[in-house]
Amino acid sequence: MVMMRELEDRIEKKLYRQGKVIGGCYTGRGQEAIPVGSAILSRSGDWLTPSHRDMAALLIRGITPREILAQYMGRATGLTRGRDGNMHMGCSRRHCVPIISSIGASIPVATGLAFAMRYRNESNVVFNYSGDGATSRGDWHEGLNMASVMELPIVYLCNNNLYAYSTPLDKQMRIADIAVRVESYGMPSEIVDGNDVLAVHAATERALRHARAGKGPYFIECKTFRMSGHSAHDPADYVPRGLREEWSRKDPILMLQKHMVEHAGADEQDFVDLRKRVLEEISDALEWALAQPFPDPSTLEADVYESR
Amino acid sequence: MVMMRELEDRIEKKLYRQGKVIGGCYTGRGQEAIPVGSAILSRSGDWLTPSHRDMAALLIRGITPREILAQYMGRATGLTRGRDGNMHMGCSRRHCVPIISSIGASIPVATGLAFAMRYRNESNVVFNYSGDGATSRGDWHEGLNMASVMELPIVYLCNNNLYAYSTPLDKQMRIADIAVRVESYGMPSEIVDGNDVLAVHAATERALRHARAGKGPYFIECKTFRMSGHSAHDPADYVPRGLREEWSRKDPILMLQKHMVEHAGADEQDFVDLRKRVLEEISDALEWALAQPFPDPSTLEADVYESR
Amino acid sequence: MGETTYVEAIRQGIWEEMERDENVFLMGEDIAVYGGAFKITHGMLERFGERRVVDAPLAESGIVGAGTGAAINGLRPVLEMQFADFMACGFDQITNFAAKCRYRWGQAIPMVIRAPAGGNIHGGPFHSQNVEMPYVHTPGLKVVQPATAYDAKGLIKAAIRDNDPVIYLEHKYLYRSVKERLPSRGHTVPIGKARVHRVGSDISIITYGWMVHVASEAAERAAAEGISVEVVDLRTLVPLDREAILSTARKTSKVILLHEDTLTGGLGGELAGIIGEHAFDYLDGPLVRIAAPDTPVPFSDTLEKAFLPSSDQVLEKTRWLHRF
Amino acid sequence: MGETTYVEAIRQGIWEEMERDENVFLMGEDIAVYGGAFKITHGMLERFGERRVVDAPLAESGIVGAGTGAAINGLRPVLEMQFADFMACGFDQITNFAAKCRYRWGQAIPMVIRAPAGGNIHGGPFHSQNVEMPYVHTPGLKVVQPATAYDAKGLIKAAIRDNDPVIYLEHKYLYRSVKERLPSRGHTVPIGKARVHRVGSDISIITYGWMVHVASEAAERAAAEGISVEVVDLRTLVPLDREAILSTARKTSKVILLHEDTLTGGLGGELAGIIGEHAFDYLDGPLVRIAAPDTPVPFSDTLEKAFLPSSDQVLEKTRWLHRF
Ligand SMILES: Cc1ncc(C[n+]2csc(CCOP(=O)(O)OP(=O)(O)O)c2C)c(N)n1
Ligand SMILES: Cc1ncc(C[n+]2csc(CCOP(=O)(O)OP(=O)(O)O)c2C)c(N)n1
Ligand SMILES: [Mg+2]
Ligand SMILES: [Mg+2]
Repeated sequence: MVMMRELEDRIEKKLYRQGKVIGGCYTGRGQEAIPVGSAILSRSGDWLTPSHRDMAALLIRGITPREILAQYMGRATGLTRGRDGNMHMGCSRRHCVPIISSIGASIPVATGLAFAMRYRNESNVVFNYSGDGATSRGDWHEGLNMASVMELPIVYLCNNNLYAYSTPLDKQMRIADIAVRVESYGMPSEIVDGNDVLAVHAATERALRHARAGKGPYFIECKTFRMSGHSAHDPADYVPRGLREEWSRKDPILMLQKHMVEHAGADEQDFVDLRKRVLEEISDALEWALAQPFPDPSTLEADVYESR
Repeated sequence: MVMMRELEDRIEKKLYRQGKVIGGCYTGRGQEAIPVGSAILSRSGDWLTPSHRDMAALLIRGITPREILAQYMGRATGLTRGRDGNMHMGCSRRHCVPIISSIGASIPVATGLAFAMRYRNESNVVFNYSGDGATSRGDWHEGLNMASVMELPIVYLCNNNLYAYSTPLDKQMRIADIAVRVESYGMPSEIVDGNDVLAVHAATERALRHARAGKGPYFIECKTFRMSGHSAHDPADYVPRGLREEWSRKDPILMLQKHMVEHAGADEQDFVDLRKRVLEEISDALEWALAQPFPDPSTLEADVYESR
Repeated sequence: MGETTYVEAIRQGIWEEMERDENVFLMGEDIAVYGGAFKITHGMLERFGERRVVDAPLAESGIVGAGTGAAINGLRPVLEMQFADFMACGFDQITNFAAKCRYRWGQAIPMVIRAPAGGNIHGGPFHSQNVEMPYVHTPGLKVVQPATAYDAKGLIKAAIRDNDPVIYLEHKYLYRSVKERLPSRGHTVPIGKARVHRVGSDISIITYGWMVHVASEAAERAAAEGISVEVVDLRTLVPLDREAILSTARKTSKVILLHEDTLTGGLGGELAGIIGEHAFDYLDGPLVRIAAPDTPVPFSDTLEKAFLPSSDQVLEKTRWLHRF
Repeated sequence: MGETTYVEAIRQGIWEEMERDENVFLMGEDIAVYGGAFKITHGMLERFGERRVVDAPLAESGIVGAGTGAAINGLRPVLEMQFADFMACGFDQITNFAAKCRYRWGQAIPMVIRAPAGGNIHGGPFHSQNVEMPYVHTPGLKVVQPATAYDAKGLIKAAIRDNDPVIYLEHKYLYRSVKERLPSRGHTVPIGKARVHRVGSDISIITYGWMVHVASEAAERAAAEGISVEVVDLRTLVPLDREAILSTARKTSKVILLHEDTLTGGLGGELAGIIGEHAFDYLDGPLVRIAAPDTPVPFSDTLEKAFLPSSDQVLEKTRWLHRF
């Protein structure tokens, strides 16, 4: 969690502004509890389709800060070898599907990933991540409906962060809770505080019990808030000041720290130490990544087809 | 109603088999009560987007059997001047939008038709017709959601005839009632016996009161049954015999006749006379249509753009 | 051992691959219980069961996306679009997701999208379109369209074994109008190889799909007039067989580019670009394109006849080019 | 009276048409309160109100369908796609519904779909694509792409007044990189007319969009070497200005077809087809196509630079063709 926060901070606040990171730059600041509380429960055979705000899911799957920074900086050793950028990263070996830009497109794909699990009679599950905006897309509807009709093992983690870019919920839908939408698919669902990593964790456990038992998909709406602009260039003036302050008090990392102090006997020093370790790892990773080569233009036409 | 039944019978059972009607050939046998009970309430300023099973809606809007037969036979004087075929017919003047083949595509278009009504502050309404299969399409979801967010005047008449081509409901969705789906859009809905023209009529009146008052869209699920194959070439062996017999007893025309006998003092003779008049009109129309010219090949490239 | 129709050839090819590889499965609308709108998958539910022959809801984008996900997770989906026209509903999934996986993250997508395409069946604007070009234009996809039963079977088998997404366009009019005797042992036809359908020396007609037969008819008639026409059947549109295209152009020096698809933005232009750049010195006459006019596909018989390229048209252009 | 950027020119054009015609309205994602991802509609909500400047949910197919319905019912929608790449999500509505209404039932669809296209902005595979060809290939649609601020304004105004659906492709890299002084009285630029951007006599480069500037740079450098290059800016891709294309080909007899879009299935082929058929006798050299290679658009700087056609490449081919 802290790693995701600090890593994204570094990418957005330093590297992007220094021009070392180019192209669009999205972060999941304030939403870390969702990928952390859920992906931590994934098994090696499971597949994950993170959204552009779920970097922690990649970290949990073993994708390293080095690889991520190299990806962001378009280096040959990044996860897409410089072919794609920023959060468009994934890895076949570690079972993470990189998003494409088209919001919602990964939802029918999740259906297919789960179809293959059922085809082989596995107890594996797909973790699908998406936002509130994605629920307006036709692909969202088609993908969830097919998954429910075919009773496939998918856990949907929907981060309802109140906005799609600049568009608030009430301009996206006429309902208060996204969870209502999955009644269209006869799909069980629940709503949790997406800033409470333990709540997300508990809900995901329930969802996994359901899905791994072959009972079909399960939907979790995580109420949360985007503690940043839509992307690095967006000041998000359209967000009421009050709303921001309200949610900054619910910062998922502060909430977890509070809990650890109260129930796990942790103290300030632990967090200082942790942050120190994280920053060290990031600096090391950054040093490594900055030393990585850019892709060789001679590889320009490679990898479009198998035989080339 | 009788006109639609007999006209489609003629088209499918005679003309299609005689090869006078070419291409796909769909009928709404058994579903006539839906377009009849609803479209009868439309005003001249309203717009209709009928499905491929709603010929009666066109008849009610003043489109004549002559035009329809000429359309089916690809004549130059058909509604699409031979450019398109069968139920792909409509008319700007009479405010009927012809479907395109892509099932569900007319739903976002209905949103736009209604948007223009609201734009001009009219009390007009869009009558949108579609089937159960259409509800699996992304366009259905996007179109209904936008209409509800924008609170547009649309009455949705969904004919749930238990099948999409050969695919039964349980392979299309995990729910029993399609009406459940519109809770995703915070949209009011009701379920009616789609074979009872009076029930459809009453529900449409309620829906229109809602929509014309500016309260937004309204959804009516009409339970019905396709008393024919998907199209003329389809014997529909996949439909259980019992189901067919059960529904043939609920034939909407028989139901209405029964009602008229019991409550409107009609007798057999009235129906015989009516059918006779209808058949006469059809024969006249057919004679006319058969005498119509085919499109002149010299017009092949016309009408693609305004200036050509 | 009678002759096998084009439609039956596709069915045989799929059947054999289903037998050969447990990971091959079929998904589409009305393909299992009903056996498909054109009966290509008839009997497969009974033989392979509903695990491998899957009726999907009416959702092309969902179906293509699901196929892509299944391919990522180790299966080899063969998807049926009820009509090629409806691929438009899955366009983003096909061109942005499936097509770009290998390039972006090295993930193979061994998936086939079968789509009944083409006209001359009174299908009108939405059941007759030739949709190849947007996919030909998308790097990462392969595109094939067989003209014969032999190629129909050989190419579907090759497509199913291919490790890249393949758009397999079946011509509806050829389903039952062409047939031939097929080798008893299942054959494959390599993707990326064109075929000289008829040898000739004066003029080359480069085409594919149904038009191969229209060209042959015209060539037959031209022969009677002493004009020797070579007909090249591309079979694969991506990757194009540039050698075959250039060698026939260099051989006859007079080339007609023929397709059923509409003219503007059609494959004829691409072929003109290849030949005009790489065989320019050999050309003794203009690059003649014959295609449907730039309109939707008309429904009415008189219009559709006028719309579709005919052997009369081809013969006339052949004479003209020969005189040139 | 300073200079006006390309992005500001589009904004002015829309603004003037909104002032002129009450039936013109805007719909898209994040265009009202936020003013659009590229700020094209900045300030319009304040001026024209939320009745005419409409934020839509994240649903391209829904937006295009709604635009089509509104156009059928008497309005003149100007839709914004946040990136041209996302038009793929509305492909069926654009190519099957909007494009075919007039042909099928004589219903005009006076609708503009604005889409920021093109690369050289480190956008990667999904924010850099050149998407014109599938629409160029669809009868019933018009397609334009301005290269200058003057044309950007004149073409958006003409597109909004046009009674057919117009795909208006804005080049993201040109938004702020080109500017010029514009006439104070709002001008329009006719759809369907190309423009000779630079007069020359030895070689013609036919192109559009950002590549017009790349070609000019190459032409400038070629001039220093005594090669006189004519640069033709198509401006409209449908309907193509065949006279302009053929007359420059006949004038110089040596033609380079240049575009930023990938090679296979790109517009260069279509142009080769037109010239190879109708100006064949005038040609003194091969039809040279310069385009991006057949891959997705790479993200990394080194790859994107190598991917995009450059003035070096154009100059080199120009020299080669001149020597030919
Ligand atoms: C199909 C499509 N349309 C538009 C966009 C541009 N876009 C990128 S992110 C975004 C908002 C997404 O909102 P949401 O799904 O809630 O995710 P969030 O960014 O809030 O996490 C938009 C409109 C896109 N990426 N894809
Ligand atoms: C997008 C799309 N996919 C597939 C088809 C082929 N098709 C035509 S009608 C139909 C079934 C439609 O079912 P439903 O919406 O319930 O209407 P019904 O025919 O039952 O009245 C199908 C699959 C189509 N027309 N459009
Ligand atoms: Mg959001
Ligand atoms: Mg149905």
